[in-house]
Amino acid sequence: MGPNGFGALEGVAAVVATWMAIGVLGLLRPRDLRFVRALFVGGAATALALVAIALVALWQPAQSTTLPLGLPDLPFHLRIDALSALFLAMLGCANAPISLYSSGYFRAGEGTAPGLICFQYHAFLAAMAMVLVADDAYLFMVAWESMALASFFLVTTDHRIPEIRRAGFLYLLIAHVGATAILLCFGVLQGGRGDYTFSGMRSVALAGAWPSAGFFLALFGFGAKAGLLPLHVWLPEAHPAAPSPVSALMSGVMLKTAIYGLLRVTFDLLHLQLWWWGVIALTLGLLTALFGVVFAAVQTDMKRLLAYSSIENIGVIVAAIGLAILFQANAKPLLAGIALTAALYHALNHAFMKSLLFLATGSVLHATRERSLGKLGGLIHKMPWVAACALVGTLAIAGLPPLNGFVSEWLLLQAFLFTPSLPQSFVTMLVPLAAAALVLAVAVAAYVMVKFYGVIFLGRPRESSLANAHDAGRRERAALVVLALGCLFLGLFPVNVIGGIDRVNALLIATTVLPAGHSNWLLLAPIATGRSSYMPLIVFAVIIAVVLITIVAIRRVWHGRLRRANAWDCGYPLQTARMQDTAEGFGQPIRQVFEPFFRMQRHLPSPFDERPRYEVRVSDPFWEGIYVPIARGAERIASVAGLIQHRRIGVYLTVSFLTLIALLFFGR
Amino acid sequence: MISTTPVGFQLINLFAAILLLLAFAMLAQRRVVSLIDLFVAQGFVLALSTAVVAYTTNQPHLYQSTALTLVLKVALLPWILHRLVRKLDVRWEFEGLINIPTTMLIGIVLVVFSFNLALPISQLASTVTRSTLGIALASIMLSFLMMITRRKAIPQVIGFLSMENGLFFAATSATYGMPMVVELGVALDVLVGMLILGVFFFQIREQFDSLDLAHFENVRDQPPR
Amino acid sequence: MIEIVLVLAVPVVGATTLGALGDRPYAATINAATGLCTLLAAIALTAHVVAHGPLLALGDQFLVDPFNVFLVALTALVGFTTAVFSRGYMTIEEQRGRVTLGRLRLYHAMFQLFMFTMLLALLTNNVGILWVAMEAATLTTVLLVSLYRTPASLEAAWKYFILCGVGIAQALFGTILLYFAAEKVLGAGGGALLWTKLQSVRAGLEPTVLSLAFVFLLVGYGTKVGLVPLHNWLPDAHAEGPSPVSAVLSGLLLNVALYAVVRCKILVDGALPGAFAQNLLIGFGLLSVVVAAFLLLRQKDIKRLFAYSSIEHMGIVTFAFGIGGPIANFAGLLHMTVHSLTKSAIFFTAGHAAQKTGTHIMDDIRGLITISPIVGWGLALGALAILGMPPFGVFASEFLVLTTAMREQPWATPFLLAALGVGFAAIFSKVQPMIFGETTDARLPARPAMLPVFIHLALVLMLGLWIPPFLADWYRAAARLIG
Amino acid sequence: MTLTGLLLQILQVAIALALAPLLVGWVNQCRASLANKRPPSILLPYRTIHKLFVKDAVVAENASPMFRLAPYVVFGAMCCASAIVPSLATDVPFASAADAIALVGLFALARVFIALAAMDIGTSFGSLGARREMFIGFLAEPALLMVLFTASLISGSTSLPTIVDTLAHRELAIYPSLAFAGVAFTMISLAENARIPIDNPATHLELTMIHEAMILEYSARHLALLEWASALKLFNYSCIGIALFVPFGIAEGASGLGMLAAVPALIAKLAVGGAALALIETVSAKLRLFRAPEFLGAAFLLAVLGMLVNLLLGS
Repeated sequence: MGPNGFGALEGVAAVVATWMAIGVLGLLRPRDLRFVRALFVGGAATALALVAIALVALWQPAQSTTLPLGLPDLPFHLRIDALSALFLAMLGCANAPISLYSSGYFRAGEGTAPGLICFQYHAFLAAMAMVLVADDAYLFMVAWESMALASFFLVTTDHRIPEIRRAGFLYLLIAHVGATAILLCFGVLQGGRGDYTFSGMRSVALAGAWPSAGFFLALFGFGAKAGLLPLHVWLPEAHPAAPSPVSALMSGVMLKTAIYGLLRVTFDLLHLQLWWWGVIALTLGLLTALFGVVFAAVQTDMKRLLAYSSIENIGVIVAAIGLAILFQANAKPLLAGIALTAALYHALNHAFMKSLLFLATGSVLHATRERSLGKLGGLIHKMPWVAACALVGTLAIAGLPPLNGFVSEWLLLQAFLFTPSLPQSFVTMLVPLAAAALVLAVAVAAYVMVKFYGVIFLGRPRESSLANAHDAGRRERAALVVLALGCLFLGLFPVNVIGGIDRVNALLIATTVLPAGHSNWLLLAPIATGRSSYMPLIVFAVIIAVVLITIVAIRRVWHGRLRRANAWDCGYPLQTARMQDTAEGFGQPIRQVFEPFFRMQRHLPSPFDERPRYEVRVSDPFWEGIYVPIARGAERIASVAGLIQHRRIGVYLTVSFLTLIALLFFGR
Repeated sequence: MISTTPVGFQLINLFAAILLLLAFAMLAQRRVVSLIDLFVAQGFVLALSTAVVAYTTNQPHLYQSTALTLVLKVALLPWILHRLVRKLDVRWEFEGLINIPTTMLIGIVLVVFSFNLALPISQLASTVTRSTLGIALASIMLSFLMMITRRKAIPQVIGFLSMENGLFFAATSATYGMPMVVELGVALDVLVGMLILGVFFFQIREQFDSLDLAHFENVRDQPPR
Repeated sequence: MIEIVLVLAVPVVGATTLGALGDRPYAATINAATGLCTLLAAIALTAHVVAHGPLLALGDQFLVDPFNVFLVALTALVGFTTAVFSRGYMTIEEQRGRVTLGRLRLYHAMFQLFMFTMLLALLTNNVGILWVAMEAATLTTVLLVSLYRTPASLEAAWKYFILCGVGIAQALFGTILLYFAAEKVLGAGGGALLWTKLQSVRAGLEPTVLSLAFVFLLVGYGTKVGLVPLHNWLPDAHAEGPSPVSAVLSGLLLNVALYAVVRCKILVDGALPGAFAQNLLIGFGLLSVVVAAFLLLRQKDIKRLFAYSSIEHMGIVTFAFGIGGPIANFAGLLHMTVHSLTKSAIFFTAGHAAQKTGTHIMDDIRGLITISPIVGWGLALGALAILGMPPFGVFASEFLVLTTAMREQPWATPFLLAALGVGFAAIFSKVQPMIFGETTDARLPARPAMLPVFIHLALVLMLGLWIPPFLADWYRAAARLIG
Repeated sequence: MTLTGLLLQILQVAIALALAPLLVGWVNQCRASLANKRPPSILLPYRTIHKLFVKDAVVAENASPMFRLAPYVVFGAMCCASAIVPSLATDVPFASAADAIALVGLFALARVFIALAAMDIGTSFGSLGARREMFIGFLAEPALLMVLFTASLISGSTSLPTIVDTLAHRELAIYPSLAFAGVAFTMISLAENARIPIDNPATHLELTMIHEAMILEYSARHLALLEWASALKLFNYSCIGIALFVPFGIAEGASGLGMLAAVPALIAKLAVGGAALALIETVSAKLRLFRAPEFLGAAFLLAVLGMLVNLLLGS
């Protein structure tokens, strides 16, 4: 039990157990859809319980315990502190609606049996929760890999399609390599003492190049899971392949576990931070952000687009973390705190926004059986609920006030902006450039989201089949609304949220962003009111007020009469849905500006073409640039190694003989 | 404990030399039948040397292993081999993988190598066994080389057996024989292995209608597509 | 005492009976029963050891210490499950006319004989007897591998016989040298070949001789462990024999050979000042891991694939023992256990899959999960387990090995990282389409004998999450022994 | 915030709303006279807006609520912005509710909404305009932020009043970085307010129009709101420019008198600014759309240079 009577850990353990139990129940009657849907609702309820537990634990001192499982000298250690609690809360908040949505989403006869999906899904949840409370390397790795495994099976739910299998394989492969790197990172952190508990690692003071080795192994390993450049390639493959709730869960929560791990290792387990780590993380993050958003702009598959946008957001978060490291290493705790707060806040935001959007795409997918943006459009008429909620998500992820995306962006910019001259002069020069890059990324994100929303929901349907699209079911709607409200809340009440995040700041870098006696719950002013301040609620209120006043005024003064007519469009007589901008068309300016970064195959129709067809395929440069060469190299080495194979016995004998001679020769 | 008579260990060294000589001869020999004869000779010399060691170091159990050697390596195995050769009629070994002179040269290098490999050991060995360990090692190496260079199954087996002889010689001369139980086990294994091979050869013969190992070179590990 | 006799006697009795009436329809049952009895005897033995600690028996000729007791239990267990599995498997083979009744008799007899040699090699306290047992094991398995008498199987058996025979001959020379060194200290007679005696005086043994001896022993037994570049017999032997034989080869023979190597290492460590043995083991281990991982990419035959993966894992274990120290040794022992369990389970499933689809070529095997879900999931879980996916036990040992290596031999970790990555890619990319995907084959009516598979996997899973205290104590004690 | 503060706030917004069309009218007048045309009445914008309000709205059949909501949101965002920009007084209560970054955010909000509305009908021109607008936007927005950052680096604050206070009321100092920022800001405001050389408010030429293409489908009150909003936008930008570069005369603290006293100064500055804008528009030629990135990229670069210069020279 915890110090003041509340056993948060026991609570979390109970939640995990419940989830596993639900999963196993699902296995009992795998084909019974009604039963399985009920189970998903149960999972949602459990998630709510987790939220409550986590929020309580957030304000409590850390608690730890051990389980009677694990390796002989290394039983499973559990620990819940502010960091774990925050991410657990995130997991719960995002998961509750997603589970609710799933209960309405999964149909029978789509690849894997619903019951099996239910099991994998809840095992996935349980594994994520365990990752967040693990307090020794072994348990962490076990949970981590189980998470990867469960999500892999979820991704390959429809395993009959070769592309999906390929996506799953790529995902699991990169996840596994990343996991191995994390493992080696723990190998570094234990400092040769054979003590794999995190508490043991905290007490080790690594010398020489070891800390850097540890940090970069962690950056590599967790980057592979988070989708950091150049390990992002699995993301755009896996997310479209997976069922939408799973994509939401992976993108919204699983990527954050990687962030959690990075923070845990960097600020908690490592006893020091070096400024140049920060620089590298910052650069890497910003590159990732720009890359992700630019590629998102040219996607034509809505889930791919969202996947790339996830890469962007992860990039932003990592950049913030890098900034935090930089400041922390230069003993500027307050700024480090702001940067860290921005990172955590953005992680929270992204959990909500991206889940919301992925679920929306799920509804669209079910309503239209169509994933390609080129075949959608005008759905706002058919599915108003989804459209409304998706609008909130769109504005939020585009970083517009007064929604939540803007808050984290604002905080991060504050951190950038008040960089006092750091000892490393070129870093001081670098920071404004970084800020510029960040702002650019955010601006392009707005572009991308307008494309996303406009092409899917607005305009006229590009296919006749869209006429019989239908709005999402009741549970789906509820889930979407909850998430949308979540976005709104995070946007309007930042002070209260930051109050919670400050617990993490206090834990990791021993400082708080909000001054101790901060009473004004409206005013967000991290450093000083004179310096920078933001009151989203007021802004929101004013906009709403003005809008209402205007509407009322206009109604009063000029009886607003309104009649419908055909669209004018400069009086062009022929108007077909095909004349709207396509997704490709919308991406064109970006393609033009960032031409050098793409590998494009463009097919232009010839003037005499009977049925002219324009098509452009944009492929990831990193794929051709890094992964294909690696694969080729492996093949080459393999063929070299295979040379001694399949020859006559004489050759084998000779090989053994030479080995013997060599050993005798050098063995003396 | 070792009561050495000069005659004794001169004899042993002589036998050792002969063994080495025989090993070289086997390396050079192409006719399967005479290969078997050489093997018999080797076995015989081995038996003699064992007997001498037994006598000079008065270790009675070595007499038993002498008898064992005589029965097994002079009588039984050669008989089996001869039968095989007659049954399968493989009298001629064609040109080996490497031509004879080269093989001999390599052999000499090996001998030198194993001698100075054994040298430090010989220093600290008791007198009788001074050089024999090196020679034993050399003849093992030579048999190994022979196995490498031969193409056909039976010569390889003979090479294998003569390697066994080298080991046996090492055991007897260097350490006055392993414990009896071990030697019995070794002998048993050799015998059983030989019998199995006997059966085996007919199988191979059925399948490949020749004992040329070139038939075994069909590719198992496919190259990558 | 009596347990040891039982453990050794039961298989011999079984072998003789089966030699007599191994072609009867109930022969397979006898085989399984014998396996069961052996297992019970082994359990009794382990219980005795748990109760009274290590023991020397029959004039010091037999030794049971923490290092080999769990291997004995493991061997008996895998032998039993394999017998159970082969009961179903071989009948189908016999129905399909791939083996005659006479061959079946040979198979059963040789199987039990092989079990005997394995147990003898483990239990004996005598280096010479160990050698004899290993050689006998070679002979029995040669007959098992060549059971189908197809050209390929004959070739495999021939390769196996020659390469291992020659290798083992080197081991004998090493043994002679060992004796040569030992009798200087211990005097002539049996005592000079007993592990216990040798260990007691190992510091006094002559270094030069010992290093020479170790080289020969390593090359000799290393050939049977399948260390690169001495591994060339292994893939063929695994691929061409019947699946139960592949299972015992991977699951037992390699372990026992490695056991012999490690025993020798213990001696040498005591005698030699430097880290001679460690470096050799590390080198061989790393080489095996890397080369095998890359060779995995080229495989088309499912059993051959997993044969190479056995080489890789033996490399990992060797590497672990090379690092040395309590943790790495612990990991090595654990890995020996989980690998033999997992790998034999995989060979069971692979055998079933091959039987169902009538081919060993992986490209022709598709959609197992639709043909027979139980086999499909068995293969999937087995593959994931052998690939070191938690919560299976293989991960536990790899975790310990890698984390230790990171501190002890940092230079080696990039190679390990690459090798594990490549191995994962190679195996998983080949196994995944076999399990999932569309298939043309009809769903088979016959229910496969998958119980052994899931028993093994369950054990591996358990070892990943919880290691029984007494087992852990053995591991620790053995790790201390290995040093 | 006190009641008087609130009143003052409202007063400032009201003044902005009132002056915005006037500024547009003035600019048009200057342009006409510079082009040797007979200038239209300076009050024309007022008349236009009023005329549009009284008309009946015509809306396309497949217009969604989005389409009708957008003008109000845009208008609201612009009013909000005009409340933030310290056009008359620095210490209005609302100024602390949103700082420079939020201001840019508000502009972005308006842009996104109008672009979405343009895509709503699903006409070729609408989506075309939306795409171009967003395109201009994602280049202009960062540049604008960089300009503001330069100023806030000088004043060590992102809240506009503080910036103005620092720049205006501290003893006069030369800020070379502001020179870069000034040029950049001018280019940005040209682009953002749909002016030559990026866009031409006075044409409906399909190939070139951006802003007009988006509001093609609008009529009556919606159009009026949009026109008014864009006028406000111009006004806001001008006020930002004034606040950053010629901040003198803006009332310190918040008192009704001070604010009223600041009005003439503001009008004068706006007049000059408008004339300058008209001059620029007349002398420069409209760029091809593909050239827009270079133009705005240059602005972005200048702004960043401004920051770097500031960091280098510490001023």
